[in-house]
Amino acid sequence: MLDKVGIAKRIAREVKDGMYINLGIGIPTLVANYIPANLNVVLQSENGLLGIGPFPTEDKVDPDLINAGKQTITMLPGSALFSSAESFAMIRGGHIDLTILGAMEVSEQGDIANWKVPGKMVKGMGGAMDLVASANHIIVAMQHCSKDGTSKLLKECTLPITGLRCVKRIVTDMAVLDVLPSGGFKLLERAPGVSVEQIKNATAGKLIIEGDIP
Amino acid sequence: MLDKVGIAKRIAREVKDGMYINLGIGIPTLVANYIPANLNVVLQSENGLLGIGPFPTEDKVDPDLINAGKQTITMLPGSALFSSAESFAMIRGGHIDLTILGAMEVSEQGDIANWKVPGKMVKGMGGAMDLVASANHIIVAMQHCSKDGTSKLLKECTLPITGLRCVKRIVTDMAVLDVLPSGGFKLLERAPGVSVEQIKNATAGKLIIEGDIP
Amino acid sequence: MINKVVRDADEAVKDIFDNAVVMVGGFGLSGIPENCLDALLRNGVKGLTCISNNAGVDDFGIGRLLKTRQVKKMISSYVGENEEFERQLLSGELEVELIPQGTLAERCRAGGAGIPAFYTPAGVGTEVAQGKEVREFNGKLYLMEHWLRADFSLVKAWKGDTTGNLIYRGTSRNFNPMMAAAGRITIAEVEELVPIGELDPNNIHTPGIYVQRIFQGKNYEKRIEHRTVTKS
Amino acid sequence: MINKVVRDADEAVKDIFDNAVVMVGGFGLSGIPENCLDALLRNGVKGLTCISNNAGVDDFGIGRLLKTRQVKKMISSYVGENEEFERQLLSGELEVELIPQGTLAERCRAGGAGIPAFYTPAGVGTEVAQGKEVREFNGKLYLMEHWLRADFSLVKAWKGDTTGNLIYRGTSRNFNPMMAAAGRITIAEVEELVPIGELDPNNIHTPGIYVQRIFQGKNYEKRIEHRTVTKS
Repeated sequence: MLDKVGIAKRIAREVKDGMYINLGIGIPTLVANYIPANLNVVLQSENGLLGIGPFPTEDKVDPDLINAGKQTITMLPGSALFSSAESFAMIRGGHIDLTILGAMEVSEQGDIANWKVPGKMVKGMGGAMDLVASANHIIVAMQHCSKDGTSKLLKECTLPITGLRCVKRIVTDMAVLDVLPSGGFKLLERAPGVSVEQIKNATAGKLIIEGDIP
Repeated sequence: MLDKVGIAKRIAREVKDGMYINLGIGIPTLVANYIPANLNVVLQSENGLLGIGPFPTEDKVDPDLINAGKQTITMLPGSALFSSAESFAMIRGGHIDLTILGAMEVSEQGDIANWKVPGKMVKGMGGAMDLVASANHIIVAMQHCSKDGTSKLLKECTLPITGLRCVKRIVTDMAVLDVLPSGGFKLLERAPGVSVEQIKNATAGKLIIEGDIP
Repeated sequence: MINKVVRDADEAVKDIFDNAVVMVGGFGLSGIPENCLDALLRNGVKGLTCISNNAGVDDFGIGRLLKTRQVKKMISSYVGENEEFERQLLSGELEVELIPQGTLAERCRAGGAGIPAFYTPAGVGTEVAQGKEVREFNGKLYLMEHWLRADFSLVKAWKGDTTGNLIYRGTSRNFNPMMAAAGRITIAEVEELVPIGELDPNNIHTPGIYVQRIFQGKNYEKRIEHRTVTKS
Repeated sequence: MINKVVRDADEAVKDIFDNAVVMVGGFGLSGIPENCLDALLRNGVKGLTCISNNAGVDDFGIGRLLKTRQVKKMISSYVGENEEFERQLLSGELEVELIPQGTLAERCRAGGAGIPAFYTPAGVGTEVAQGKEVREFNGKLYLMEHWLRADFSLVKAWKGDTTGNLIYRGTSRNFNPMMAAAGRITIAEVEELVPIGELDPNNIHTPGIYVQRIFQGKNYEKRIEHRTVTKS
């Protein structure tokens, strides 16, 4: 089983040189810490920055420089600032190579639900619907099951949808899986110490297993 | 009868303090020379400038600073530069207070034709269709009749249309006229030495004359 | 000669009327028009429809206008971080329309740019799509979305000149430029108001044509929502 | 590590293929990618569809590619000032699609911004409206227009850095920013290529994400179409 850092580290291996990447809040944000230093990637903050750097030292904190999670940040050399309209023009226009975000549920068709739980206060979708509707490549970072043990990889999402048929790859604490264009979760990798049987039991949607799973 | 400069001078009297103005090529460009110095107006160049100044002195000619007629220009203090998309966002969004442009024909409904003559090489509409479709207030500067004496103020345009029901006021060598919302050219002023009779004869569309015309 | 410069926020917002539609720039608490929001608290205008990406926090930004019940409706993409908001929403005192952030930004941009409607893929197949035209282009589904315009837009910039040209700083730019263009009356508050000619025309973010009133604000708190630091 | 910097225009345009759709920045002769256009002349690619506000003059800009018959179709708003153009148009050798300038700018912007279609009032009731959806919003008629995208976009900036961030100068900005965003491969030529970190992030006109290749051009002629001067 992978912990949050383990999931982030595994996703960091999906990053390729030259990519422009949008990282969601939570585990996705952690991914930034594990991207190999020899890769030249640029992180986008949807509130108007390409080139997110690390958190500032105390003396460099600047209220005019925050990320989409409203945290204080810095800019790396080569950064560019722009408006929210330009930022989502980039996203909608397919210029972001990789989007990594969390989810509450993913369906075997690649539908994602991550913005609303009926009965709970609805805070809003922020940029999530724009991101999932427009991304070239979406990787979801999440726990395979919710705290009560229910699978989050389903035949159909039960929660309100954020986007249809958009998730390409899922990295959970138990496994790495692709969502096939024809539907179904194709198992690619097991997390250390996790058996195929455990993954089968934890996956409510259609699981596709071909050959030996590393 | 007014000459071109006379038409330009007359139109300059329509300019009010604080206006943002787009001037077309030809007589409209001349208007800039006659705007009273105590008025603070800003001229837009649709290729991306607010704050057109006079032509440069020889030593200040800059190929990166031209107007929509591709003439070298200068910028006044307080200018702003922007892209063509932003420029037409301004135009389309109704932020320009006054648009002054030439025409080949105007109909009594306010339709304008000024971009194409069948049988002649078609050079394109440039920004004219955007301007006429979006302007809050359009003044047309033109000769009342073409060189062969045919009226250019018609019941219906005979040339291909640039825009429908958009012209509000017309200043010609013979007269100043408003296009009424209900249709028809309402005569407001005669040019010096021009009789109402002459204007009647030179206007093919419906001419509306009420009371004494100054 | 026309003068866009007003004395202060109180003068700038004095004709904002009850039930007006008001766009408010900013993302989180960054780039919000602090002075104008304070002035609205003082003048007590009621029934506002606020178009703003977020709703501030309980005791800062739009959050304070919620406490005084001056806001009837919020149009936003994300409204967390605010207990009073939650209370009013659950009790039905406050109307809320949630819009995907990119759609919100583009609808404001469309309002300023005279584009009454456009198509976006965001929200297809979700409850956001309810009642909207769905249309296929090049094999992909899109929603038709309409422009947003406001009676007043309140924006905050770093520097501005007396003709209304604005320059923002860092990520405080966010929604301010589009909202500046989409307001019938746009009020800009700036940290530094400079004479005409002092800003480089090549670096203007909001051309003055979009700004009807401008003033130099004061006492900027620029509160930080999440102060995250690296040990040096 | 990925490198966007290429040696020169010849290397930058070498994979532009016959019958490609190519956007070319500039208004008149201002802000046109002189080096790239020259390189296209040298490599002889044919059958191009050029999306460009204008078509240059007989012996400069796109005009020279017309002389060598490398252009199959022009999509422009205004194509005067060019005799060879006129000859080819009248003889049917050259296809021309004329588009209102604001619609052209917005269609390019839409291409880059992932908006497949939008509504504009420009051209309603004219021959531009032929075959297009006409729709009423708030009592006014609008045309539906589609995005424009290109296989390659050729843009010219004043300064650029090695990550592709661009700053334009004066009115040479014009169509360049939208075309930079609307090209699958965008090639930027700049008068001055600077190391990363030298441009102020707050003043970038085209963020590097839109630029796939960049090089420092040379021998800029920057021809002036109408030299108009004031006697000093």
